[in-house]
Amino acid sequence: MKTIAKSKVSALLDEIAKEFNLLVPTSGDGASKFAPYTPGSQASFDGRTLLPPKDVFFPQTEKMYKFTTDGMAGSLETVLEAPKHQMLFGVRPCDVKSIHELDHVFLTKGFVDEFYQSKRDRTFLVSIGCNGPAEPTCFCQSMGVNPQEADAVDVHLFDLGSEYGAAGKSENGEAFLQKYASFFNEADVQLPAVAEFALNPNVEGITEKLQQMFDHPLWEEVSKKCLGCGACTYLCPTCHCFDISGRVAGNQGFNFRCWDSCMFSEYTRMAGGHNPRPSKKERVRNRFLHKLQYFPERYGDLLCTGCGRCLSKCPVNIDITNIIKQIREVELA
Amino acid sequence: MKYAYYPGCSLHSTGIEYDMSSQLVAGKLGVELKEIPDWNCCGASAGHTTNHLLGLALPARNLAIAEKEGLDVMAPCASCYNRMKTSEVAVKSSEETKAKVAEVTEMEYEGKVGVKSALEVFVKEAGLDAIKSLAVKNLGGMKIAAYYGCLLVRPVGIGFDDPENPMTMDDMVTALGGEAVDWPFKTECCGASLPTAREMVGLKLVYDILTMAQSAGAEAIVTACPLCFMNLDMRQNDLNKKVDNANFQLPVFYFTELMAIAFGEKPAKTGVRKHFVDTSSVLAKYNLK
Amino acid sequence: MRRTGVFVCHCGSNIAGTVDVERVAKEAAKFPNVVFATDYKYMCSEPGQQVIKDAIKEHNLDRVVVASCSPRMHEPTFRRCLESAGMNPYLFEMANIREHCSWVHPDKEKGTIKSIDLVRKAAAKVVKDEPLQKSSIGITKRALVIGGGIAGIQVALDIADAGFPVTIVEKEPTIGGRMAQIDKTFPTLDCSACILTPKMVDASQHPNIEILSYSEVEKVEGYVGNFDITIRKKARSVDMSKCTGCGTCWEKCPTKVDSEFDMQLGKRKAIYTPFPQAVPNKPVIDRVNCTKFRTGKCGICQKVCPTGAVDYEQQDELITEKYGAIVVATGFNQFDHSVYGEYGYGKYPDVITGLHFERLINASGPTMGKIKRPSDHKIPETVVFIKCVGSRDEAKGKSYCSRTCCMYTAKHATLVHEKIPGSKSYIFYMDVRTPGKGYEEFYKRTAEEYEAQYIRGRVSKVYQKGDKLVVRGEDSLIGRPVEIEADMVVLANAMVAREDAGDLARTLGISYDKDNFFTEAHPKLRPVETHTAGVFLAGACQGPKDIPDSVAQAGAAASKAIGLLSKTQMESDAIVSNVDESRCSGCMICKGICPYKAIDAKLITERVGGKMAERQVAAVNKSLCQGCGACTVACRAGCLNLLGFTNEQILAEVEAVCL
Amino acid sequence: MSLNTEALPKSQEVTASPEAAPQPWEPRIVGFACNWCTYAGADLAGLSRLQYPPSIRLIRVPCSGRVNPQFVIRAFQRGADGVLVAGCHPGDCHYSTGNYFTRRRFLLMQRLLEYMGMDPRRFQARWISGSEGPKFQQVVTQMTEDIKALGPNRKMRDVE
Amino acid sequence: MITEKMRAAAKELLEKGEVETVIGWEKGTFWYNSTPAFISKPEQADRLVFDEFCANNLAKYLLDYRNADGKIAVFVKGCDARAVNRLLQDNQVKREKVYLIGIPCPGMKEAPKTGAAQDTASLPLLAKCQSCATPNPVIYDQLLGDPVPAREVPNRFAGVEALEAKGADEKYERWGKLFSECIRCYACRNVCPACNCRECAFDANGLNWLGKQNNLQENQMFNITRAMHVAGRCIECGECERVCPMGLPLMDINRKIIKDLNELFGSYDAGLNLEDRPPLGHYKLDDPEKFM
Repeated sequence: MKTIAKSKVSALLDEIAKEFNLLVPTSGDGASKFAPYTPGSQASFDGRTLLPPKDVFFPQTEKMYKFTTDGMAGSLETVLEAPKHQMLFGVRPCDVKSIHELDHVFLTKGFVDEFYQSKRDRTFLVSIGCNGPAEPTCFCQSMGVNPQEADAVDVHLFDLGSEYGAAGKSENGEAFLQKYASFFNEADVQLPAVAEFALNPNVEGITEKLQQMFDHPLWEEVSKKCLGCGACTYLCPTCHCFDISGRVAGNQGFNFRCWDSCMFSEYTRMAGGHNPRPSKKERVRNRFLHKLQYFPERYGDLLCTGCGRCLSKCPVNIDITNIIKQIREVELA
Repeated sequence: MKYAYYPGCSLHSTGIEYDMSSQLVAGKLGVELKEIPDWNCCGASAGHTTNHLLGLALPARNLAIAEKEGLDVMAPCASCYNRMKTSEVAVKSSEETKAKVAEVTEMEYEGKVGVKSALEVFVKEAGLDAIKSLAVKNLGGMKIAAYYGCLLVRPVGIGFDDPENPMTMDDMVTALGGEAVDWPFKTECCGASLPTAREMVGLKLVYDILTMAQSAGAEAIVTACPLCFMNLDMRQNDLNKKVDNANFQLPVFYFTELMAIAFGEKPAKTGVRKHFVDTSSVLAKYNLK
Repeated sequence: MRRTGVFVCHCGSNIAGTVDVERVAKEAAKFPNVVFATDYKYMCSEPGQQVIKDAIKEHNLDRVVVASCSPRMHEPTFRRCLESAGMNPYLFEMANIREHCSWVHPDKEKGTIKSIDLVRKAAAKVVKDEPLQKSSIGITKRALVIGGGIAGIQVALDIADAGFPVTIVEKEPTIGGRMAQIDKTFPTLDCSACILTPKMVDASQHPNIEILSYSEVEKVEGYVGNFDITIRKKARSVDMSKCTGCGTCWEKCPTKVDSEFDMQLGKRKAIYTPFPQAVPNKPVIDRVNCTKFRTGKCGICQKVCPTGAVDYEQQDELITEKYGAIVVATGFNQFDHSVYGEYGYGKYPDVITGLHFERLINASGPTMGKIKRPSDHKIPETVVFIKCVGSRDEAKGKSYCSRTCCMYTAKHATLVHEKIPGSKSYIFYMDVRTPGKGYEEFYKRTAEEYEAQYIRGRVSKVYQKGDKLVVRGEDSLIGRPVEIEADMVVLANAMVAREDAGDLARTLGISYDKDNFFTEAHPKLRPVETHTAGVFLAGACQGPKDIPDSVAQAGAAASKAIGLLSKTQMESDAIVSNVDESRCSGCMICKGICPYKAIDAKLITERVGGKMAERQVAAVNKSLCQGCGACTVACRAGCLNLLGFTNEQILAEVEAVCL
Repeated sequence: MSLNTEALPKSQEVTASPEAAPQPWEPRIVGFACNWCTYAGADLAGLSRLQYPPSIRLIRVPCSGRVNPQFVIRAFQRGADGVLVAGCHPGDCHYSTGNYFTRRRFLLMQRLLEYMGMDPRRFQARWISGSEGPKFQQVVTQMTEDIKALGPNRKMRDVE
Repeated sequence: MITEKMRAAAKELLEKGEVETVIGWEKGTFWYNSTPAFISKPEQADRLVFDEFCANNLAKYLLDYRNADGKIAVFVKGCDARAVNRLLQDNQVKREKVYLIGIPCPGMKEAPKTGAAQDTASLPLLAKCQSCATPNPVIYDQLLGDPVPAREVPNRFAGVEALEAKGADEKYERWGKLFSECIRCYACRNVCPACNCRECAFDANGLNWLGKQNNLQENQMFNITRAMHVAGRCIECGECERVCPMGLPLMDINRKIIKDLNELFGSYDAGLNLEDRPPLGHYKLDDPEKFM
């Protein structure tokens, strides 16, 4: 297998940055996230980033259309930035799964979101495997993710301790390894054993069980402590709800979309004031049913990657693994 | 209790009795007095009438020295007290003044310590109960006019007692068993240095005070100011000579002298023998010898 | 989509001289929601207004912007214009391109750009204008007068004469107030009682006046036109319906007490009327001093009463009545001079106040009108008057001038001269202020004919010397100290607010100044009104006043009250605060902000999760709200909004001027 | 989420309204004026023909107590170079107490904006009475000069 | 042991039917997680715990029970008690509908960095507890345990003062960087006991207070306005800062306002009692005058 010493990665990145708009995990000021790499700057490949990479394809705020009016006449224009080649380097397998789920939403079932697609198409993915939980809250294995290896990428890097083992996962990936061959050695490698995960929720049959639990009192119970903030959904790599809003200034204006959260009370509020999800019980239920029932029903996958971000940052420790456990414990009549 | 002690010029000269008796009272009350090292003139009379800043800076220097030791100052002399209080208030209320004063004195006085009069320390702070408990002799109803003079409780607003009708000394007299007579001249002007410069103008003021005290039935006057004391005590002889029908023999005491005597000190040690007007007969009358 | 019309005025050359009005109109036509824009020479003129009316019809306008002068000038004009064109007058905004633009910016290009901005601002606001309606409330045609002194009596008589029922609430057993204590009035020296008592009788006999003496206002609820007032009728211990005022009881009462009316210089009984001409002339029992109440023994008054009116069991009674207007006429107190050490802290019996002096010279007073000093009843030969005791003295008293002291001191000195032959009066003064008809002449006479010696300067000390009072002061005109041996000293104490004025102000919801005098709504233009609609002021409770001024102000307050009561309905402005109850959380922070007590909590019921639940929200009384909008800023959720100046409108203006 | 560096325009990129393009840059000051004092004071300045720079756009409010601190931020967001809140002198409020609340709110706001890095000269609160036309002129002139010296505001400014 | 007393108290209240729900804390996912618990049956009372991780301010949950038929009991530390006062003063809950069980608070601990088991004593105090001056509840019906002695509190304005001293551009850049991080999840608002509006101005339909864009300017608007809305009402529980997923130093803003209010209008600590009114709800004639 091709290997590269971890100490040589930054030299490789310097080289890549000449060609790509390169995004790497950083943990400088503030929260760790994917940010543009500039030669000489520090990338941080320890663990997963606090912010998932979803905003690379699906920014929190994204301008969509511009318009101008002139009396009764007007004109409308789509705002679509010209694609630029970019590389997302160092994505963890859990986040790779999240990109896969976002692809389901934005690119399949007969609907293609051009804003998402334009960014997704021009992005080269390099993933890095984990040899165990990056954080105590990790439970990706339970969600069907192989922590050591991701496949839906261009290049995958295995973590071998002091070096990475590289595997091309696409034609582009192979070509990439060819191109930067000078940075790699050829060696026989042994993958280390996967360390044990503290959290191992069992999701077997959960979608089917939830289909009978819409009115179950469990939701009332688990939602009581929810504050109704959007920390879980905004940190979630798979949550993808958005709202479209606009701004007008005189004779011109624009529309934009921005992330929205089903945890917010006004998320489902209608213009007349009626709210079909009037309390946090309905909202919390929706979030979990969406992740564990509705999404699998439509796309076949759970809308959870086991990254653990939501439960690590929830102000009141609402824990999806615990809720899965409680769902399992429910005895249906 | 510990205070930086500022005797000023009087208490080391004409007002030596005040110094002697103050030290005795302090000892009895457990007030530690530490004389300010290298103290200078408080600026009364000449200093503050010459130059305003000088009038503030002179006392500020003494306060600055005391501040280094973290001690509030006790100034028995009413003039010294008044000058220092004026300086203290001026520095505390204006950053600009503070800076100017510091520049002149080449010393920092931040206004963290302040000045108190002996009357404040020995009567107000010690408290009448402590005074009563320390008294071994009783003034036995001696009728005494408490005379405060003009400086001790003025200007209005910065003093420790009522400017028109102060009571601190009266309370002390009562606590020691004397009878403080009610009279209207507690804060009249004693004439200060006028008896020297314009004799008859000054003497008239002294005459009025003595006459009023007598007509109020006082057998003695008690005071807390060395200059007042001097005018009231020393000028009685002058008046007897120069004013028809005047024949004053009204003993004048520092309040500390009466306190020390009541606390059991021998009168001679308090300085009462140094007075111009005889004190022995009134003390004898009330068994205080 | 709104249909806004924009009308740009030339104002002759006032605007058109420095602003390209045609270009302004042309640019305005491009603004969103603007369907018509034009310019005209004088928009405010009849033909100009016709231009607007025609355009409203022709272009089906639903919003109008006029760019011309200040809205402070012509907003009402154009609103009327809209109204006559069948539109709601509040669907209108003005752009002030004259005062704020053409008159101050000579550069035509810059002025034109600014004008366009100002029109854009108005056009942005006007689309968010909503039709507003004025509201109206009914009025209870009845007035309450608090205080039965000369001001209160005058107010009551004036309102009653206009045909409205009036209630006077007086906390003393009789009406009459301070004026009843005064002997003679300056500058005419006519007898105070002779002019006051007829008025007291008039009040008591007027069919429209009800007098509740020995009573106090306990609680005030409601608002202008509709006050609900609770009055405490204190237990008099005498049944008013039975008592004939024959006087047997107080003749026989064995208990003598210092008379408040005579300033403690004379005595009264424990069952008493304050003075012979009291109205109502029926006694009260002073329960604190009455032997029956103190020891349970005595009971003489009950025994001697021929009508059985004395009732020891009587209790305070609370009554609640509706009133449309309130006039406050609670008068003043004398400054307490015991803070002045130089005048002896109030301990010398022969240092007295002006009111004491009034009682001493009054023929029905404790000395039968003979001026005798209190200590030994000797007739004083030398009297010293000291003015500005508590007035014009920020250190110990009040900063203001009490206005009356110069005159009453002159009167007193005159009376000393008249009543004590060979006497001498000295008057220490700071200034002599005589701004009134005949006042200066009176003062001159006092000094010249009645030989009062005026000494300009302050007194530094008064002290007792033998049976004399030595007054020491400075004659600042000659720069010399002076000493006067006097037999009596009369202080001209300041007029101060009653000590309980603050409590009454809080009860009424009116404001008071640093000296506790009630504050008028505007010092010049609304001198008898308060900020609380329907509450008016008369007399010295608003500030020191002499009798003519008090009576004049009483007339003014009465006419304001009559003006209010003569309406059946009161219309209030449409620019008022409005609560979005669905969003209001009822925190009530707004309530404390409102200067008009227009906001109060109310309970609403709504369905929550299948059951009915009550919750508190803020409610604006549109009759009381004056539309300042200070509450709206305190409302974090933004559910309080000022109609006509809503958050949305102001934000739209901000956006428009920043474009 | 990421630092929106585009949102911080370089000062030279800021342009005034298109009509003014050929003219030198003129500061844009949003003024909130109470109807009874400051607005009347500005009217008086007009009546007296007291000239001042055409930089200010007055928004009329009934009372300075009506001015929400959020209006001020919004003005800066939308491109104001300075904001003035002005009302009756304390004690003169038409509504008797409104400006006392103004005083508290904006003393606080002024300090908070300064803490956030705004230059205090860009946000002013003033008492200008109905008789103080000259003061209105002087305040606007002074503020315009101060802001001219500071240049266009880019802080808090939203360029979209 | 407080935990035992808590359980006993909760059990008794529920058994006697004096309250319908008891709000406290229970253990969460890991040993260092303690999380809000809602107990409505006596037998569930044994879930309750009190340990070094009960940082959550429970007072705000009372808003969820505004329409409850019976009384709600809630455990209150010093900061929770001040939060209850906040809600009472804002008329959001009725005193007679809540039963307050006070717990003197020794200060809460930070979760360990790695999650590995370790002695809790060695963990640092939470930032919000370091400058806490009211560890003992200021309002309660029943107090568990003895009041804790007042801790030595460092100058809580030190951070603010350091920032104030910086230059305008430096300050702006610092805040700009921080506000750019804000993801507008509103956790700070939703946890805040002073943010108790029925509907936040930012959530309302049709009002134009805040754009939905996540960019520096709107984030500034949000954060400054949030701070202004709690100005004079913030009870300094520090929950906003604790729950911020992005770790923004929000108390640096709240404390700045508290410091300024103290300096300008006199010292005031919100939530210590019900009588003193928030400084922006009234005024004094002799307030500082800077606008002449």
